[in-house]
Amino acid sequence: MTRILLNSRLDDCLSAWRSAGYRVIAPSRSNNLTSFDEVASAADMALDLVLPERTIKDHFFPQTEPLVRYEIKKQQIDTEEMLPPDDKRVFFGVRPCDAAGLDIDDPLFGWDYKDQYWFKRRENSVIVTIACTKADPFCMCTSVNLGPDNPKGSDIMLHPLKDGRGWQMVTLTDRGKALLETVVPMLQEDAAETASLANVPVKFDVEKAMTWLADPANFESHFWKEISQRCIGCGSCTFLCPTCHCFDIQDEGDTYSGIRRKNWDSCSFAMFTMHTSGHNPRNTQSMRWRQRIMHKFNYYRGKFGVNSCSGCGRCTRQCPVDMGITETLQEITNTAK
Amino acid sequence: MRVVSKREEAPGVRTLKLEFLNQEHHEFFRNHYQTGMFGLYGIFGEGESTFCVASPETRKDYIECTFRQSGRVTSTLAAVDAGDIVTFRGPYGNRFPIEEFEGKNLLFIAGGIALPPTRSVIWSCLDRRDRYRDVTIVYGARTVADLVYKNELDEWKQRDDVNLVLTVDPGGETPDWQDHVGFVPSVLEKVAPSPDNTIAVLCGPPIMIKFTLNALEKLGFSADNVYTTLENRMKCGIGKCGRCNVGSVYICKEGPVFTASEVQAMPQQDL
Amino acid sequence: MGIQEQYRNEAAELLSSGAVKLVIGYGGGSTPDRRRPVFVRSAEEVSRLVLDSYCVANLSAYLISEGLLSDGKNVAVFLKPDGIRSVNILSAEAQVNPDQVVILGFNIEGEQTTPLPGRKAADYAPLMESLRSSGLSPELQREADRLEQMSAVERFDYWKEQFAKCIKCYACRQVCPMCYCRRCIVDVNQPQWINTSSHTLGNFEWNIVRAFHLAGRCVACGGCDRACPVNIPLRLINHRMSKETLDIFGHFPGESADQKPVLATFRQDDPETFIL
Amino acid sequence: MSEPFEPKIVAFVCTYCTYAGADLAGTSRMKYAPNVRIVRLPCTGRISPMFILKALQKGADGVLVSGCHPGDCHFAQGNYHARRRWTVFRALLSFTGIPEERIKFSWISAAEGAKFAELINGITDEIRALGPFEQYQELQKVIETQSTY
Amino acid sequence: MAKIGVFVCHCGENIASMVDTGKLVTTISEHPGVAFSSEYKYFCSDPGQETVKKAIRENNLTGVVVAACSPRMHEQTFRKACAEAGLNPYMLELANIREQCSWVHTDKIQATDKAIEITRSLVEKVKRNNNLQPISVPVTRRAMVIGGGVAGIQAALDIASAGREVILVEREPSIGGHMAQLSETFPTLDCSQCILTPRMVEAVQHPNITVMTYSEVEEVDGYIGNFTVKVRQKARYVKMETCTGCGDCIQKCPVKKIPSDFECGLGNRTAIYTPFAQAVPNVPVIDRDRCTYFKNGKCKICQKTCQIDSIDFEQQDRMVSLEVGAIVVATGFQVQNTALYGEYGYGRYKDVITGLHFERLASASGPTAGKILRPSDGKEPETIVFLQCAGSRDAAKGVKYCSKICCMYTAKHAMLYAHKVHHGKTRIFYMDIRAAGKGYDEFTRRAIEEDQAGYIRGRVSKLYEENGKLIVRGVDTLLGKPVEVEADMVVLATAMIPQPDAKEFAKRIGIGYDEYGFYNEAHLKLRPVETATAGIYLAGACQSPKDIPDSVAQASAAAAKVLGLFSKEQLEREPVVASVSDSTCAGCWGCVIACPYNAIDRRDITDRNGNLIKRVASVNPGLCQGCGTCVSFCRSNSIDLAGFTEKQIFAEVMGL
Repeated sequence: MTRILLNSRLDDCLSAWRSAGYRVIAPSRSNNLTSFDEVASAADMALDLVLPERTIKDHFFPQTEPLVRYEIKKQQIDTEEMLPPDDKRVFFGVRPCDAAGLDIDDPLFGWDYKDQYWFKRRENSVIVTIACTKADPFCMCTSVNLGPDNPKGSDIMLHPLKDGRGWQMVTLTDRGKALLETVVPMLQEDAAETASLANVPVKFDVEKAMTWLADPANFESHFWKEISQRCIGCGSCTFLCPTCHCFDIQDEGDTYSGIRRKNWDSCSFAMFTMHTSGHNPRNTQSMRWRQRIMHKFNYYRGKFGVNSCSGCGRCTRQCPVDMGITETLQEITNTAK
Repeated sequence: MRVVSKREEAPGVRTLKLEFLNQEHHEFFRNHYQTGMFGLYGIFGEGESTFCVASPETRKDYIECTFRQSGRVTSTLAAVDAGDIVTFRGPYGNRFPIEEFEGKNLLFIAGGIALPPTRSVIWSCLDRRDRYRDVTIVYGARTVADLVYKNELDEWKQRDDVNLVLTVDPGGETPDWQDHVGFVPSVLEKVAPSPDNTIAVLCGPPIMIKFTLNALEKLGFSADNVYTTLENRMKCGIGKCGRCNVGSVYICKEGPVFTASEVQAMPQQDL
Repeated sequence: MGIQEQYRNEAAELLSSGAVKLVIGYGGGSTPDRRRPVFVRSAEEVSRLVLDSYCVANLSAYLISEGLLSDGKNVAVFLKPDGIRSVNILSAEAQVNPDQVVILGFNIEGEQTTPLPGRKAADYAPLMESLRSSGLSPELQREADRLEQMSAVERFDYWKEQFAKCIKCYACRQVCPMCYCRRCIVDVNQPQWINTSSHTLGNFEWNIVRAFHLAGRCVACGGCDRACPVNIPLRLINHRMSKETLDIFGHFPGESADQKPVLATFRQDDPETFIL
Repeated sequence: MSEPFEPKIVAFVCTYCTYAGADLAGTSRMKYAPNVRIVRLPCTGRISPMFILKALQKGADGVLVSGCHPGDCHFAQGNYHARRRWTVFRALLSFTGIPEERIKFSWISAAEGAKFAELINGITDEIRALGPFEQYQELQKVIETQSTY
Repeated sequence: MAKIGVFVCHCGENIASMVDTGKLVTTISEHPGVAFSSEYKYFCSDPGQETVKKAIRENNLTGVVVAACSPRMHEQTFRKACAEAGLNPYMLELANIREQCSWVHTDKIQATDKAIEITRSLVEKVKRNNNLQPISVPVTRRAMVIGGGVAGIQAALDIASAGREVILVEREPSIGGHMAQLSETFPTLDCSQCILTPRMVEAVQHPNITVMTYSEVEEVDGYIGNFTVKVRQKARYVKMETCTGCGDCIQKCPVKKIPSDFECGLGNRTAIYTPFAQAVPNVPVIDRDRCTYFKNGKCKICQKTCQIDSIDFEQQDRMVSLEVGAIVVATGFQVQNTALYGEYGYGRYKDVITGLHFERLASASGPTAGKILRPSDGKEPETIVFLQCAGSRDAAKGVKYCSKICCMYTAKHAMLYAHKVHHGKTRIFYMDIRAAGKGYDEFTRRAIEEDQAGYIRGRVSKLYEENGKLIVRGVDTLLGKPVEVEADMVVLATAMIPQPDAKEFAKRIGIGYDEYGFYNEAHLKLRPVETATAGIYLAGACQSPKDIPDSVAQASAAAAKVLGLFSKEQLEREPVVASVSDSTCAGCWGCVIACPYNAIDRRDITDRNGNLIKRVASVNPGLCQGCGTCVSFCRSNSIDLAGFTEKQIFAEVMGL
């Protein structure tokens, strides 16, 4: 016997969550873009997507975030820290790869100095994930040892029912349990068959690739130039990645007052590492692409024990020149001994 | 922090002496600052810029920083006067393990605007001069005008317990220049002390570091006894923003001080 | 012999004769309808080249890769008419030497891909005249018309929502052959004219300025539009700008390699009905 | 009762014609609305579209760009170049929903003090009637507030 | 940081009555960066300026804003004060709270608010001002005059007489220009040659003037004060140094039937020739294309004739490079020829001639020795029809403008004819009689009243030949009747147009021209003799149709400009000039094309070994006038304009 949430009761759940003080955020489509947005009702949700174009990361590490408001006065400078709002949030309809992305980034934002912007939001959020029953050619979670129902990062996992009436609900964390408590009356205790999971073929041998990447001899391999030749150096793969987390800090305002902001930045950009002297440690696009791959599949693991990739495939899916992690790791797998 | 004074070191290079406005921050600094660490110096409205604390850990009443005017922040910092307010975040990063240097000969090598981090170590050691043996300082710049801390160079020159070797790049000398003419690595090969029981501290632009490391190796220095600092572009200073990484190393947290052997273990192309 | 075969042969010939050092073309992509840019350096590799109606990207952007043409050697590139126009502009703006560019020209009409005669940009001069009248696809035209019908307030809201999506990944800029500046205005920070943050205001500024910088230079290849990961209809703006420069100044971007930039020139009798 | 709306207008003018025309309006003691703030530049050729965007960001409800009549430019051609830029930029602003009524262009010579005064009055009235440019100012307000994420 | 002083002037009551200056001072003194502020009745007065200077010194001010009148009024005053107090004069801004605030507003609260905003935004600007130094350009105090007509001669003589060297370049074998071709001149009817020839001789003999005839300017490089001009001295085949001008060679030259350009084809010349008897220098040239020796390799009669061995068939064109500080362009005009006029027979009828032809016929030194004889049969014409505005003011002929001199010379022609052929009849078809000028209207009146010039207002629609007569048909628009005149000769007052190579030449030397090819002055009203290119000036009909008095006047004006420039060894210029950031310039050359002054060039940046790294735009501060057109064109913000930098304007706008 498991708990079942029927499609028809979803709106009731939303109301319950809202009255319990949660904002409900789910995949939705507006202005020709699918992303996670606050929704008023189940009808606003776009749950049939393989994956929204934008990631859930936007709501934990937004593309631009005010840090400090400052005002320059004649004798002193007044500052005021701008922390994120306190409201509790339910993320409904997250895919396992996006949820895993949060989990992957936790240690980065937590090591040594704890990033309060990230963790405040993490603590106030409950992730309700829906296991995937369909995939597209770009999906590659299984290649990075995750999968269509991987619980990493999720507080509640929903398994779609075979008959399409709703979802089987599995709580994974205390936070998930607490959320479930608020909607118990809307759930049914029932035995129902869940739909079969999406078949996501394994595209590359990540272990083999990691071994190849770990070999210093390959760092200066011609491979990197070959594989990244067509890279145009935009930041779309990093900005749409659920785990990429690089940022810039900028002051913006007029001559007397303004706001210091934290903005997304990308290791793909030529300016990213440019010193003021003009020296640029990573001065070619191939070095920058290598950095991205190395960081995700070598450096990050060395520091935090996981790869910084949750297999969503957005990098390839949205690449203007059809590059991406999949191709690179496939090629590595093919060439590695 | 309030600017106490500023000094023109060389064309476009300035030193600011800063004092704490906030007792709590000063206390934190006193408790944490050790030579080699860096900070983020900022002006609201322009941003922050990273450079080392150029004053030694033996003098914690104030912070000195030296920088070249080039970007948006440093241009603004260059224009501050005594009494103006600037921000400081730090101290961040690791340190030169100077207690391990005790009882050893010290060889300091610096190029151009990279004397400031070296200077912090130099004074930290000179202020406890009795703990160390011979001290040699090799400092080079492109031209005579580009040498920074000219008054301190004079002071070191006067001291009997410091061997100061100055050099300028060929073409950078003035008619009355008495010291060496030549690039640091080649001058070093001529003047370096024996590698025995000697620690080398090396700071400079990437290209100089590369050639000087070769020279030191030739002279017989073990890579474990050569220390350097890496100064990459930084924004957060606390291991998050991702731009200072060389390989898996966050310069801002695990650096900026490394031994040459640690540097050699990093992916060389990314330096 | 199909066009793909024909051009593979020609590419092989160009490479083996040493006439070019590199052929920039299209290859198979990660799904059946995707094509990706490929770089072919030897005759043996020409089988990687694919040419069909999915080959829509404007590959001329790769001609401005740093150092590509500085050795004086020639490069062949597969180009549709829009790409040929880009080469003309890049030549006029001294970014490429047209003598170094061998054009493997082709056109796509529906499912059909046909070769275009001529191998140098100058050979395509007759083609340019016929392109002047080409406009947007019917659906984009409908959208453009819809926008023109709107009130200013509605139009502002429309673009506000579109630009709100922008994440400043600069894919539009990076994919654009006309964006060859060594330092883009958005990266200039003394002063910071364009707010770098990707909030709506900063995005508005960025997209307006980029459109302005493309006015009279956009060849309507649609690259920015396709590259945009958040689906901003950039083509509409750029098309509107092209229309303005064509209607008012008779300027058709990329018509020839000696065309003067529309905003660096003037006529004394340029219209000025809007000036009080 | 709230105060009646007074528009903020920023004018970018060339020093040789329109600035001198504005001076003439002054020396002739003509009276006009106090809503305009003049930024003096050597020539209309120097006026970059960014100036207009920044004026809007700073809360301008209207912008005036003005220089020498065609043929009268102190720098011979600056205003011809400017005119092309304006044509294009104006179309761009209009297409992105920044109303043409808020961005005005004019030729005012050093002798046209009266024209300057009339124009400022006219524009001020017109923009007062349009009301504040809330749509754009809203964008700035959003930046100044806390993150909504 | 910046320490700005703000000085609020009351201007008596002018400002203080409408702007609350006290409030302005208090408000602005709270502004970050304002280290000193005060108000005073008249800051422009001596005590006022002393206050400013004292404040600068005592407070170590880094910048000054004077909130007072228009910068057009007192910017110089306060710049000087700043300089005297040891502050760079460009660290000053004037906040115009008088002309653009107190005088034009009626509400004191609003005016005060406005004054505060104006002042604040300029405080923000001045914080970002840079120390600027006036640009010193060394001046080569030698001028070049291009064109040896009356305008060029006048300019050269004026400059030379003031003690400066002049190089006068003329492409024909002799100086003199069109004026040398004229018979008598209006309105005094004095002989053209008689007044011109002495000036020609004076020029060639003047110790400060180097006359280079048969020479053409090929290239002009450099900028004001520092031009390098390449001149091609065409081979004369006659040694200038030794030739005495005896004319024996001309006498003996076997090729005698070459239509003379100087005589408008009405007379002939030889292959070795001087264009006219009074030519200066009086040294012949060999017309290489017509000379038998050059064509067939045989002849050399002239060489054999020459007693001092001055003929040199081996001479080559010589390129000379000359350094000059200023250039006067006086390249003149040409007369549109009759072949353009379909309605007048496309130049088929020998007796349809231009005004210039008539000048030669009427000239005492001309082919007919001053007798009016018609070209076809050499008979004296009984009736002459003059057609004014033949081409001028006629868009269909591409000449929309008035050629300005035709009304006058036609009246003159009618008079000369009447004086020479007493029974002759004149009919002059005209549109308007434009006789504005000293003694001009009186002159045309005299033609009508004393010399019976028959003016008919109207245009001629057709002209054809019949029985040896030219039938001129037109309409008398005053009477509203068709007119038909039988004429023996018809003189077309054809349009005065630019030299055939005028546009090409303008491009070569870097000056602007109008749709016709007349050269553009920097400002039609205020700078009529300067071109947009600093250091290049205009004189005479190369700018627009002009008569002799106007040409001479303009030549003297141009000379005055040159002498003004030469009055100092160094030229001091406002440092408001553009400069390029090498690191970011993408080399698209848009600025090069847009610059109205051709002040931007391409510059190679090379590494230590001389290898080209990149090519960037580079502004020549000697030529840049500081308009900033390039700055706002540049997409990557790689050009900036001193005094109005991007940073300054950004701050000014953001400070509003």
